[in-house]
Amino acid sequence: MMIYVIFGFVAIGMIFSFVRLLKGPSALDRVVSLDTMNVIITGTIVLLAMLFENVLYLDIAIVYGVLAFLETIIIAKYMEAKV
Amino acid sequence: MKRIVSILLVVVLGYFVYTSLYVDGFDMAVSDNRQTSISDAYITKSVTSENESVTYMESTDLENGSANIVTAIVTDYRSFDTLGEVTVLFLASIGVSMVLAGFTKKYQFKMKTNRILKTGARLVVGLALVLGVYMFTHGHLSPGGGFPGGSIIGASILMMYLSEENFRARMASFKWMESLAGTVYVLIGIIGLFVATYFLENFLPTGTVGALVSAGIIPIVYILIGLKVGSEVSGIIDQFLTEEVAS
Amino acid sequence: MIQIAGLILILIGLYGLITKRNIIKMIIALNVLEIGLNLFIVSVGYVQDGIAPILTEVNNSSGLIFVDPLPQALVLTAIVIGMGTTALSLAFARKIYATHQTFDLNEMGVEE
Amino acid sequence: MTITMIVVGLMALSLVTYVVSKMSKGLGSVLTILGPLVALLFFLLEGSGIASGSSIGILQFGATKLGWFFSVTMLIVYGCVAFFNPYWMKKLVHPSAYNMLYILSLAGTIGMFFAVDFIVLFIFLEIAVFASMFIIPFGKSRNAAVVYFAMSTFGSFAFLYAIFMMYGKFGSFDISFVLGQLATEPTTAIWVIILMGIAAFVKLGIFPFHIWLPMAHGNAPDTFSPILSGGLVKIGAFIAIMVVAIAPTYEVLKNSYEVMGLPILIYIVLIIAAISMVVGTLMAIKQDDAKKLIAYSSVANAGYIIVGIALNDQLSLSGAMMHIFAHAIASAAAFLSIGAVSYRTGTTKISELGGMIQKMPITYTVYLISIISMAGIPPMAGFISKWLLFQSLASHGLMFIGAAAFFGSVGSFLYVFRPLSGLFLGQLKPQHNHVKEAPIFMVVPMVILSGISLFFGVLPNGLLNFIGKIQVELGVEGITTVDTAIMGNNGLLDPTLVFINFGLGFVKAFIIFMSLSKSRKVGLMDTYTAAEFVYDPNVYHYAKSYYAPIERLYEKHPDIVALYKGLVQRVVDLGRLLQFIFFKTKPGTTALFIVLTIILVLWGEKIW
Amino acid sequence: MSIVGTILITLGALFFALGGLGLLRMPDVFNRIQAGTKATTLGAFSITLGVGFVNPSWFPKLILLIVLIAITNPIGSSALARAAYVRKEKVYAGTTGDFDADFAPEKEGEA
Amino acid sequence: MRKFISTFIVLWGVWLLISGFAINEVILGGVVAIILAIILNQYFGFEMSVLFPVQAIKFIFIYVPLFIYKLVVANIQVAVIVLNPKLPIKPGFVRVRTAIESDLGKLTLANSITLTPGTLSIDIRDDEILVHWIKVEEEKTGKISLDFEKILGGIFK
Amino acid sequence: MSQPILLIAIPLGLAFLSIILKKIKVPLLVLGLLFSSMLVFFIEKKSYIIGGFKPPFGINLVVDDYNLYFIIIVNVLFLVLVLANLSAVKPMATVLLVASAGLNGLLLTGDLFNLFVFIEIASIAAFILLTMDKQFLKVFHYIIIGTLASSLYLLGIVILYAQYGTLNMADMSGLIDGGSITPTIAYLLIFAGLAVEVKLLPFNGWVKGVLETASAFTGPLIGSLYAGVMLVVFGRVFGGVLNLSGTMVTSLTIIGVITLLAGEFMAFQSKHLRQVWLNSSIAQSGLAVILFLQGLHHVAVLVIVANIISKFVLYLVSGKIAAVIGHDKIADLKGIFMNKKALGIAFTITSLSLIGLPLFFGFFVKINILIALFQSSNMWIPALVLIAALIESAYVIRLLVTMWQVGEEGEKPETIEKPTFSLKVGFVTCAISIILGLMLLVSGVYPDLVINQSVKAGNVLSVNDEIQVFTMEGGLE
Ligand code: NA
Ligand code: NA
Repeated sequence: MMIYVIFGFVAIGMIFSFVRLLKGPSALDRVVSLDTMNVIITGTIVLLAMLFENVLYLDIAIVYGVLAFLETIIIAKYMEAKV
Repeated sequence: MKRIVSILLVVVLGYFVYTSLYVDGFDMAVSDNRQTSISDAYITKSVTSENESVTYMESTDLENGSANIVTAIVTDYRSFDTLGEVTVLFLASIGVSMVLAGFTKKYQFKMKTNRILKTGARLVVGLALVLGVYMFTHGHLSPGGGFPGGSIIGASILMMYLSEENFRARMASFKWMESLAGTVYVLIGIIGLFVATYFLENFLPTGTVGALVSAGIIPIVYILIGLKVGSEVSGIIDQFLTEEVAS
Repeated sequence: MIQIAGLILILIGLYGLITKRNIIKMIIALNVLEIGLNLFIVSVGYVQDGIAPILTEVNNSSGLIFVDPLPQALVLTAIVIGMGTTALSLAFARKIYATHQTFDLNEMGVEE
Repeated sequence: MTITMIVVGLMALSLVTYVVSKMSKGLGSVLTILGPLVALLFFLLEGSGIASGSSIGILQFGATKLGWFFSVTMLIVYGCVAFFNPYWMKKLVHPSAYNMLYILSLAGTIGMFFAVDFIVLFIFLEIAVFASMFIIPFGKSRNAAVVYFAMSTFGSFAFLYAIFMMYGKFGSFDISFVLGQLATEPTTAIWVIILMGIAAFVKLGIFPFHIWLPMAHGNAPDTFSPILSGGLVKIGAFIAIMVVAIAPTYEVLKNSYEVMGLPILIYIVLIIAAISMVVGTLMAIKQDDAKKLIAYSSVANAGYIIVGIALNDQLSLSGAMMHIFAHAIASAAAFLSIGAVSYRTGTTKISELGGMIQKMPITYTVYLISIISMAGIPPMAGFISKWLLFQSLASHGLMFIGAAAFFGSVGSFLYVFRPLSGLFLGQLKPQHNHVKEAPIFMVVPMVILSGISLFFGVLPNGLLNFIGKIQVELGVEGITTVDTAIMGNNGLLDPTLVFINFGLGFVKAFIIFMSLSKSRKVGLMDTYTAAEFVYDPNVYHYAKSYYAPIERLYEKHPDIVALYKGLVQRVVDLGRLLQFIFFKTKPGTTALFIVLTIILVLWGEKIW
Repeated sequence: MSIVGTILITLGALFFALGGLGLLRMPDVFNRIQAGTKATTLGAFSITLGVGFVNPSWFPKLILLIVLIAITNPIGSSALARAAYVRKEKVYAGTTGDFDADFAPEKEGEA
Repeated sequence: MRKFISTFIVLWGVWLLISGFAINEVILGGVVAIILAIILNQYFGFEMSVLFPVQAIKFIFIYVPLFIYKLVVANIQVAVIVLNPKLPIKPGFVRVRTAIESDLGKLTLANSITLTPGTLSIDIRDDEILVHWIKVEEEKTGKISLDFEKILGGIFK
Repeated sequence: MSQPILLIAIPLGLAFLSIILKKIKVPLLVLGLLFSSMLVFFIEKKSYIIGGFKPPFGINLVVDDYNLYFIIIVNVLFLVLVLANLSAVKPMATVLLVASAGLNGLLLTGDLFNLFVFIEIASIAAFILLTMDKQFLKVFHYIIIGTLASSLYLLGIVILYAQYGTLNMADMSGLIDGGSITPTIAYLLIFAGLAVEVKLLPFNGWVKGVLETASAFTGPLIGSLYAGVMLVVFGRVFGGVLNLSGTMVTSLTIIGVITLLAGEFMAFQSKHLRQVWLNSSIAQSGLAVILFLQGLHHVAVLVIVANIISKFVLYLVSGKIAAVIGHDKIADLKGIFMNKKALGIAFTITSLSLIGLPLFFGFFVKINILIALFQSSNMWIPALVLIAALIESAYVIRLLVTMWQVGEEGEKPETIEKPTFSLKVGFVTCAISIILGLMLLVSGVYPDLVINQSVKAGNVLSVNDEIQVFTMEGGLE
């Protein structure tokens, strides 16, 4: 039961972010929403690890976290350079 | 107009593909027959012998001692594919450096360093490097392996480039690593051919499934791949972050 | 479901390839297509109630129902190969940009 | 000596010739004389019963009288023409290659005439074609070779397709076996006949496949035009005989619709042959280049040959074969004489020449004899063959064809007279004052050929008797001769008698000419018009626009060449279009094509 | 123990939802970064911690993950905010202070 | 050398957190950490004093709880704003001075600012931090970082 | 140790090594290729297991009558090509080693997915090698389409995997022949993927840009060796593994026929030497594909062999000409062979073989194509094949006449000055061209060995006892 509530919240967060991704209006707004979504996804992977009782998902979450960070700063750098 | 036509075409194609895959008798959902096929033998590690069942941290001296079955396939059952895959990346890195041969000056973003980022990135780089090495040394036990591990190493190099204006990776040492890792991979294959019977044969004892030291040559191969991929990705990144110098 | 999503991504990629005249966008379209393809491949290995094909302390026996590991291995290879081609094509794109000062084929005076 | 040895020997000789020519052009060109002459010697010594020899792999030959006849004709032409080769060594761009290809084309023709299996026949046919094709651009035109080869290949491929249709039905390439079976498969047979007929037409230069002939013959090196016209086009006649006489064509066509008592297909062939005669004649009349003129005359003469073969009866077939021989010899000689003039003057254009009779009387005589033979005037061999053909036409009541043939004969007077008067008679041009008679080794073969024309015009029966035997071999009643006379349908022809009559008349005329010789020769530069000195007398050279009034009658004739050019242009356009569509693209377009193709194929799957 | 876990996880998920909402509602990019980053970071912490309570043996890895998030998320947000600042992105009408040349990140060659 | 050792310790620690503390892993992690530390030594600027354990304890037991507390408060604040239909905000850019000199210290401070009530660090320049504030209260500008500054000043220099 | 895996492993190992042993790159390359070219003569025909896992569980290499001769031809020609361009290969030594491994992998592998990997290796190597010609935009087209193609191929085999649970060719073939639902779409996707590589219309938009500017090095490599290998692969997949039937055969054959005809039409109007050969290559690919689809594998093999050798010489010579003259516009190449006759003769022999004249190998190819087509009761295809051959004959002869003769139309050559420039082409190139030309000549007079081998090769894909071929020795067998 609880799991539905949890995933319901996660889904709401995800959907709202996604709406922002679609709406923009500026490119940076979309990037911000991507960044937010990445955090949500990282959290979701952790949730899945618990759900599937598989510690290996945490490795994935860590790697995802690192890569998401990289993505964010690359885009930020790019945006910054492209005034 | 062109867009509408294109959309129409793609939709028609989609429709045809959909019907031939899911409607006209040929059913992509049929997955049961697969379990009786190749993969089944991979999972039970009974390609060369008949294993009833394999148990974590119990079964020993299997044909393939990797707890991660995907890794078993990638670096053992179909290790030849992986050698090819490594070669593709190798080629790509050579290709990038040849195409961008005139691009030698470091690319500078117009902005000065972000100090928050600069300091933060160092922390993350250290973490990421450990993570990368962890991944390719544990490929036979956990998800990941040489490719993601190597990519993370490459990613940390990228992070250094992004955060520090004066950073240049030492490409020469990366070249050495890349070259040696590749050569050793091939050599391991050939050793298999000569010492044992087949190319890329897993000629080391495979130990106990799930142990850190197990699975014969698999972790070795994955370490090689990790180093190779890491150095290649780094090389590619280095190439991309340089700009053309008028000669 | 994932299969259909994969197919749709492939189609979107195709659409992009057909309509885009900017070489970076073409590379992106190709990548979308490849992502769709990879999704499709992974989905082919899906098995009802299957678990990730890794033996752990919890899932400790090969007698359990695993998803098909082979497509995952194939996807790994496909991803890396795709990464290689993408890197190479981006390098080409940069080189082309250096010569033509644009990424757009129409602006390069390429004969239609 | 066996046929196999001769054929293989000639092929080997062609290589040897190349090597020798590389060391000494002269020695190589002598080999081109010796090769055909030695081969001819063997054929004559062994007679038509020459042994075929053991086979080498698929190379298997069978001795036939028909093959012997064609081979000997060919060897006479090749042997005589070869005497010119040494003189041309310096003029040719690739002399060694010329010598090699000369022998190779000969080997090709001989091999083809004796082949027992279609593939071997085809192999040698193609060898003859491509060997000769490479010689043509050594002359004046590069395009001629391409046109020749393309048309010839068109014919060859039609032939090849026919061969394989038969192979598909009967599972064999054996000529006599396969052709013997044809009657059992009438549908296939008709296709085979049509396709092989096209091949014959193309090789022989029958309308509308004649356009390559003036181009190739007219532009080939002067030493090779005689080979093309005298020798190689006769390959077409050989194929035609194969279609009509060896294949059971009349049996296959016996149920078909008939016109004038002949199967419609045969009648159509006759019509086409008649058109050839007319077109060839008309075009020949308007040529300024002597070589092109003879080439067009070959088109007309091919019409006669086809008529004879198509009717396939006692008189017509013997007439056709006689004509093959007579025309081969005569046109070779005619081309040689023009070649000799060209050797001395460097041109073959009638309007650039004139008065050559004064400088090259023997050459003139050779030319005269040849054109008399080609025009079918007694007492030359060409007369015999035409007489036989007219006899056959008359007996079939084919008046329309007969009329065409008659037109051709009359027209031939016009076209042979043009070079005669323009080139040999008329005023000598000042720049040709120093010209001498052709060298002796060029004169000898020309005289030999003329002698042959004359000899078989006077005493044809030795040859006709042999032709009769060939006819029997082909399953047609043989031509019959009585002493020196030939049996026709409505009477006897005694060529010897005719010759004596003509001879007497000629003597009379000569005496009159000599006794009444009061005319004064006027130099070309000694010309005034309206009391004004003509500074460019060439304009008023009477060989210029020789037949202008007649030509004006068909000035705006439809041009078949334009049709072909149009066809080629369509191929080019289509190629360009395709290239434009598929290659002037961006990656996106290619992707679009890929998607489209997949859709179409899948759609096809759904529909069927 | 797992009750604590569940509560933490639920709260975390709730923060995710709030973060999304903030992202959606906030009027300009700086405020969106504020709302989105903070809420989701806390959400991720909360969930990770909650999972740790459910599976105590996973704690080492989870701590690592938390540290990672704690370092990377604010840095990422800062980087994005800096980009927005440099680009002089549109700001909410009532924003005080401005794109201060004095504090604009230096251009190359200026420093 | 000090740089090297501190790098090595951090890397080894990270490894052990990921892999667990089995003997094999400890050994392998040690080897990996040594190699990586050698490689990274030249790039890694931070170093630790001999008092590292003390610093670490301070950091964990004083800084972290404060940080978590502030974080929770911050989020509740944001939640309140977001859930309020009127969206009561008064954003602005302000500058915050800091006395902390070490890069790592500044980073931690900036990160803390970002994750705490209503503020977002944009950039650091010398001794100033540029901050975006969601609800500007002029008089409190100086206090934004005060608590953290104190603690972090005790840990970093 | 006649292990075919060494044909892949040794070049790969050397390629990796050559990165650090920069100074001896070229010796390493030559050494590796020399080793391969010698090894090929000692390889036994059988299936070779990799990693100790018997197929279908592991990847295996297959050496059989179908690919053995191609392995020999390709490896030897590869070495020859490198020797002929030794001065140009230095920067590409590493990539060439990989390309050699890639081509061998394509020929050897018995696994569909492994084939995908080798397609990628070979294509990427090709992309990089083509940068030698500095046509980045055109190669980019090739990259995009090539990658799309391999993706389609991959999608196809994944669908087949979903259906049959195997990736091994022999295993797959057995299961398909065992009768099951035919996944049409998979076949079509695989076809589309390979069609790009074998240059079928309309999948071949990349070809022109890449090959019309190809050098004496990239031309033979891409236009001859790559093209040949890709066709061999096509035959392996469509002749040996998949079992096409019905409408699909017709549809795909139509594509082949269109390719054949369109290729010849385009070649006919081409004004540049290399453009002619690339269009001709397209046509020949169409022909080979038609034959494979019609199940006439043995003649398809003949077509491929003839095409590899003739295109090798033609691209080599054309590339050298373009390098010396600076362009390859046919109209400006009048009499170019007059001062380089040996090269001209080799070129001529090769061209004549290409258009199937007797005395040259191409003739027997043509005759056997017709025999095979008529034996399978085809009427239209041979007619179209002959039409294509007719067009081909016309442009090839036109080309040869131009290149041997000086002077304008209507001029007598003897009066024209011979060209004074000399076609400076190295001895090695001449020697190679002549040797290959002689091979075409010898096998044109005695083709039996090659033809009998091709029958054996065809029988590997699908056994057909009814095959009749025309050879010099035996006539019809
Ligand atoms: Na791909
Ligand atoms: Na099969």
